[in-house]
Amino acid sequence: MSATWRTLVPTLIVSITALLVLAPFFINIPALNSVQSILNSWTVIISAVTGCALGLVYMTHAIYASYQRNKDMEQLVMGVTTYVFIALHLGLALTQSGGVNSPAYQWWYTVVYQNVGATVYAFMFFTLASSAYRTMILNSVEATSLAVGGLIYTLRQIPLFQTWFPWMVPLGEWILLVPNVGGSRGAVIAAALAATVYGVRTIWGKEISLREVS
Amino acid sequence: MADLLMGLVGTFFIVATLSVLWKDNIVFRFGQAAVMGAATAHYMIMSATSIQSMVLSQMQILPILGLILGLLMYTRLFKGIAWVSKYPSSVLVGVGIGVMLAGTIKGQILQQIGMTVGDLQTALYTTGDGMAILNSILIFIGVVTSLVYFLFTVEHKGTVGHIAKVGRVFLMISLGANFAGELVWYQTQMIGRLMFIIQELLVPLGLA
Amino acid sequence: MSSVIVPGTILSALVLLVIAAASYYYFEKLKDPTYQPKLRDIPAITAIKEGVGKSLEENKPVHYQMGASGGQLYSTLVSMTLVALTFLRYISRLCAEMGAKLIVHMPYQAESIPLIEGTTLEGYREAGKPEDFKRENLRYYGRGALTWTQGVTASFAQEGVGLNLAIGIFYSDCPISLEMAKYMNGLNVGGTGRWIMVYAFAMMCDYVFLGEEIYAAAAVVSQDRMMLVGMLIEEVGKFFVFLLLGLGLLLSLVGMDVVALFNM
Amino acid sequence: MSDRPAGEDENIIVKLGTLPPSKYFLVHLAGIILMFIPLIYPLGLPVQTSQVVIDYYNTIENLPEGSVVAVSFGASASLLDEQEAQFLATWKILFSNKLKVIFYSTTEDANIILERHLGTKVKPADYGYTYGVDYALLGYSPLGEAGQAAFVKNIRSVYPVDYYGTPLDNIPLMSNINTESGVDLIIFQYTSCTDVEWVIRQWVVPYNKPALITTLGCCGPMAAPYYPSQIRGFLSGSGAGTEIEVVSGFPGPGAAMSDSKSLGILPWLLSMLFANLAWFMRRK
Repeated sequence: MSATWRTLVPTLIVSITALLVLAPFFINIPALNSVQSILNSWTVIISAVTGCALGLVYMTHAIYASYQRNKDMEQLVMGVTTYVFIALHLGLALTQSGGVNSPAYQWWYTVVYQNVGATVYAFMFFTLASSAYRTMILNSVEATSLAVGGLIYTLRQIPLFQTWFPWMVPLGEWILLVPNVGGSRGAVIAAALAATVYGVRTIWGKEISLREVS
Repeated sequence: MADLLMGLVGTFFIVATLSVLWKDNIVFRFGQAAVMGAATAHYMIMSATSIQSMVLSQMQILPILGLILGLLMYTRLFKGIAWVSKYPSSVLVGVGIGVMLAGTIKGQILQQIGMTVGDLQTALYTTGDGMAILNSILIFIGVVTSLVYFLFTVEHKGTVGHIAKVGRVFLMISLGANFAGELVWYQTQMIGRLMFIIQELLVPLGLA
Repeated sequence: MSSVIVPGTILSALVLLVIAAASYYYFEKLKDPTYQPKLRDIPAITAIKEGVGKSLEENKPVHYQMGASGGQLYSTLVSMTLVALTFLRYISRLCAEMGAKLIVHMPYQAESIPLIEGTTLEGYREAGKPEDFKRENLRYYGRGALTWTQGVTASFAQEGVGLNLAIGIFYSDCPISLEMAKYMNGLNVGGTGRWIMVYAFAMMCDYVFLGEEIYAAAAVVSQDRMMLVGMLIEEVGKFFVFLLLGLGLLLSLVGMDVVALFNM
Repeated sequence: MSDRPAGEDENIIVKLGTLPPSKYFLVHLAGIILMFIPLIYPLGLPVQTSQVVIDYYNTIENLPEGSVVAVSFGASASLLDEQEAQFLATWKILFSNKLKVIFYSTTEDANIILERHLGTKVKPADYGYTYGVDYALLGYSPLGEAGQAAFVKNIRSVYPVDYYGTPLDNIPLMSNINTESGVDLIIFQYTSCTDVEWVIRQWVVPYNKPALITTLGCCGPMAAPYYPSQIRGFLSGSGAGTEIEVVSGFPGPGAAMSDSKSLGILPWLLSMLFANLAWFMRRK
């Protein structure tokens, strides 16, 4: 009984749901379209319900455990800071007229989230640059291909090099539109085949990654 | 004043984030804690708003069933009934598998093959340009050889090994192009942040 | 009839049929207990064990990440989430067996948390040490790739990195965490099926799974014959693609509209 | 890899080519300074344009006056630095060609950006545009690929009212438009590289609709396989943003970034040169 409810029923749910969502792609029956749209809307609702608090629970676990391991002032301040910012944003959304569209909420959201967001991407310029410094060495055919493809297409995008070496623009475009297309198409087809096999196996009820999840 | 404050606080968070380039430090940690709080709260608010508009404002049976499935996710937190959370998870995975199969086969397998041979055909019969023909032949070779690289049941030795090696070269050039696209994008982001500091902080302070 | 069947889906149905038929053939073949499918070597797999050993020697944790947005359950990328879960089960079993501390950096999709926790616990159970599982080692950083990146980076800096195993759905945010692990002298092993980001793994990882290799590697680490025959089924698909490419080439040379043909 | 640090007896080139991370920080610092200088003192370096950008421009230019263009706007606030030049130049070209424009936002941030920019940087009124007659803002709806599929078949199913809450039937521009057939060109502005497949699958393959895309620099390689047969032209990254400003003759933020980009990359390129020289020297 237990195995039925814990294993068989969830496996059946996956298979049936997948077939119901897949079927309208091949067969034009209005009822199937309606079922598909209900299932689609459920996914949005389920993820919204979990988004309300489940993440917060796990975050709290980690913060609390971290403080327990290392009971110093800095840990405490950092933990409290997170909750202060949660309270600040929740408070603004609930009390200000317009909620998340209110100027006060937008101000904080822009200052904190947008700035840090953009800076994290900016930060990546440095991480990629240092990584390329370590790895883009012309010491093998593969590494040379990577370095040549990377350098030419980088220079193609930099105005100074477009001026100094005008041929860099068509060469960069060629890299993008010929060898890149050849390689990436092969990779995309291969990954798509793998995904399809995973899909078929899951519908068949044979997928191991979902089996017996405690 | 509000603009200057935005410039000051914004610059603080930019510097806090970048400071880890030097080493892990308390300013970076503070910035991280603040952003984690802001992002978690925003997620919670947007999720609650979705529930309000999709379920609570209508109070119809089907959305309510969705809500119940969502609540079952929380059984994960209770030892004895944690397995119940497999039910809503199964609905999500099932929908995902259906959506994936529907989109993948045509868009990422068949049309890619169609374009590979179609470009060659166009080059041969419509354009007739030698360079275009050579390019489309190169693309064809790239697709075939890179697919050979992804064969897992055949050892990469002898002829297969040579073909796979050519495929790997195509794949590496493609990775190089991807790297370059990202590198210049990230550089633009850095320039954008410098522009923010100039416009929102240095200009109001009369320093630029 | 034509109104019931959606136009432009016949060839897709054929591909699906070929994969389904190959699946049936190999699933039947698995009924023979002596049948053992074989795949070519993937060096990055052995590196995972080596990385756990290194973590133990250095007394640093093993980090597992499936991408900031790696918990996609109802998108076209769900197969990569499943691959990441297979690796999660493997690495948690390995860590439990060898006694290493495992930190799992969970993606921001909260709906994937139950599956992640269940899979991790399953790994510990398979190793016979469910009591070693600690929920506090499942880290959640709120919505968005950026907070996730910061959270992972901070964890690397503060707790150290022995092995950083990164498998799943990765977007443009992943170079930071990979580079930070490298900076902290961690062993980087990883890969993603998203081709656009594979370059970051190729450049920053000590051992990389190139694109589709993550699927093959998942089959190997699972030690499950069902997963291994999955790769054989995939190979059938690849040979079918070669056939279509050859056929398409022939038909294009005789002047048929091949683009329309492949949209059939 | 030349990650073994240089010994005392090794020459300066090897030392510069094998800097440890703690010292490589100086290369980053030099990059930041060189990026900063042209923002204060612009150099005005010329910019070359590529065919893919010219094709993008010509596709819009060749539309007859009064044609309807749908703009699927999926921008992200934190990625705006990369795409702002593309957005602004595209909208200016659309408005100056007297085309009817339907904007619909597909991400949470997009609508905030759209409203802010149309209110400050590219004001439709400056081109003689009237809201509801010449252009419309449909607001935000979390459209994934399924949502795009719904949009092409029934716009009102995903956007029953516009951004200001007016039913679409009461908006003159929208009164006779409810499917893709009312749209002459789709411009797809997005940030997630694989989204290019959405416009291909939902607009181009089934309806053969002319399509243009604008995206991040890193997404160019993913968009390239679809050009020119399925996508008529595309802008990837701020570089293409600068190019479209040059092609169209509408200056914008791309020009300011251009010089900064040229100088800021130099320290990294030099370090790459030294890294390779160091490797070859050590091999000898």
